[in-house]
Amino acid sequence: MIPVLHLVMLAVILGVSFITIFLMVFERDLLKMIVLSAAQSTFYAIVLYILLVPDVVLAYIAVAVGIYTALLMFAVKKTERFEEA
Amino acid sequence: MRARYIAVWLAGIFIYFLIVARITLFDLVVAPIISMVAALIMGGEVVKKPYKAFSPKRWLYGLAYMLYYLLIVEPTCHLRVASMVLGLRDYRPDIVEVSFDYRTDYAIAATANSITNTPGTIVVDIDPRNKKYYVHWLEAYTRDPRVAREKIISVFDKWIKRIFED
Amino acid sequence: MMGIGEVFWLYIWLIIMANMGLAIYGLIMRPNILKKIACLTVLADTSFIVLAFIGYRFKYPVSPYIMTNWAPNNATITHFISESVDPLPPTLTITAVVINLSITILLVFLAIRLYEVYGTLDVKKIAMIKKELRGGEK
Amino acid sequence: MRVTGLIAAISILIVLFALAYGLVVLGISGPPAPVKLRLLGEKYLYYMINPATKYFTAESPEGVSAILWDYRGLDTLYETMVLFGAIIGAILVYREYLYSEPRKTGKIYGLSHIVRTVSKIIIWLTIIIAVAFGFTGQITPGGGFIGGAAFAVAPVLLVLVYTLGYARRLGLTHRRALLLRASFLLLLLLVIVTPLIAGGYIFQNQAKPGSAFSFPGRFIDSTPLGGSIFFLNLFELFAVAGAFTVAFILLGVIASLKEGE
Repeated sequence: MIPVLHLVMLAVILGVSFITIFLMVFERDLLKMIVLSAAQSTFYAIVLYILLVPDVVLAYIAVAVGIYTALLMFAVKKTERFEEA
Repeated sequence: MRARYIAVWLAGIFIYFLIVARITLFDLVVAPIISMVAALIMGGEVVKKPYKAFSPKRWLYGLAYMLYYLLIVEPTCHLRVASMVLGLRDYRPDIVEVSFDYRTDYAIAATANSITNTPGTIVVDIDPRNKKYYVHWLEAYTRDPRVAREKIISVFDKWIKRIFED
Repeated sequence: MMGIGEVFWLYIWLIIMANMGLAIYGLIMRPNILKKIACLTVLADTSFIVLAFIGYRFKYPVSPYIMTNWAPNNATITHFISESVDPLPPTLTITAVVINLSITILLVFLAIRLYEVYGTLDVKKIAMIKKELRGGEK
Repeated sequence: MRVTGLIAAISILIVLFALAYGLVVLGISGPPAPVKLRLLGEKYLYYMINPATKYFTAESPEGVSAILWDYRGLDTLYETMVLFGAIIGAILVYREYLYSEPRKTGKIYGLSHIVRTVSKIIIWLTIIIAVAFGFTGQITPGGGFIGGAAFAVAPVLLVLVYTLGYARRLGLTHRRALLLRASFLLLLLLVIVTPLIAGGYIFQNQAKPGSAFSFPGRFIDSTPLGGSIFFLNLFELFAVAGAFTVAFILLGVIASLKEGE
């Protein structure tokens, strides 16, 4: 038997994460970019949870959602906010 | 001074068992050590008056406040905002000053979070020295801090005082 | 012909590859160094997802790699193996997550230093400033 | 310039899609998620807590911890070295600020009163959960690296929500964090070398042929300890936490030094 429900959830969440990464890469305001990056990390954490790797989820949520966001926000505060593209 | 650390330590042990949801001898040995690490770092800051943390009356008031808040206060506020959205009710959004008279940090934070969590009111900023919240309010027909206080936080006031204040 | 499960796998795999492609695009083409760092973390995270996919099993009763029976015998172990996912990819991933964090800290500190030196984080502007400096020396 | 970017994007996407198509449809290396386990993973799962195979067991019901600190222990040791190399590199970039005294300003920076009150509890809970990950890494998801990464949230919150002065008031200085990191790394090395002193092999956990030495595999009530896995997880937790605390204290130092300029 195939767990189709899990696959549907995976497909939807990965699709949303694709949109988030797309917006993130082409965003000029770096603060918005960081918020989008945190959203992408949340979706990825859900994907990792569905794929049954609890250790990685525990480490990943703390690092990617918490610390990367704080670190990059700090760096934006110390440097410049807008990217000239 | 020492009692603060012990209070935080005991609370930490309780939280450890809440997380792991399992009681074996291993956990009974390990939990005090884990809780001790956290208490040594944050123990002096989390509680200021340890005897207050161990009064069952305050816990019961906290539980009752949670039920009252979730079952009565929040649904009525939701209904009010929903009627505003549907055009059945007038609204006048503005930022007003609301005075408070709490002394403990937790009472201030709990009231601010209660105000923010109900739809229609959001605490935008706080001035702890002059004891004032700056609240974005959808029905700001008055600008008097005392009247606003009567309208906004009198619902939570007596509960919060019983839970966190003397 | 492919069943519904295979179609889903194909779709999921393609999206992962597209995410990787976007991250590589941002890493190469966007000028700001902080955006490059963020794209690098996205690339690494996508590779973690790929690793988790490699370890996953495409069958129904599937469980994580943690044995709940602490005094197992041969039968329970065989049953556990028949359901469990592969523990090796997450093992590789965990150290990668933490090392990625430390390397990102290093990169952010270097980026702040770079801003102090050049006054900008745009690599094109930095290249221009460097070219001017070199021309001035000659 | 724009055309170059477009070409680069299209070529990257074409390469990746070709890779994906080849992997999934043509079956170059089989489907991405197989139904059967690979042989190596199956062997690890079979041996990790198996009383029947005395010389191969790791006495840890958690597969990741067993592989991380027993079967592939040396890999993990070198990965730990990479981690500390990166952290030391980050510290070296701003080393001169770390040892300078912070400027004393009367004004208190940091976020608002409410955020600070709530963050107190959050930091406390974070520390409990992170240390619990380290202590119970051999029976539930968690372990040294995970606990260390979770612990690192606490100094981040301390430095960004409060200020560095508050962290110093709590006794979190960079000297103490460095001491913590160094001493727990030494303890980690001690655990690795202990079997060698007792006449066994380096990185030995349970008894092997030719060496009867083994770390305690079970607690008194037969909760699995995983032998050296328990100690290595624990020491790794505090070493990683100390390293990240130094890095984020340095972050706070940079913030406080450059605030007025």
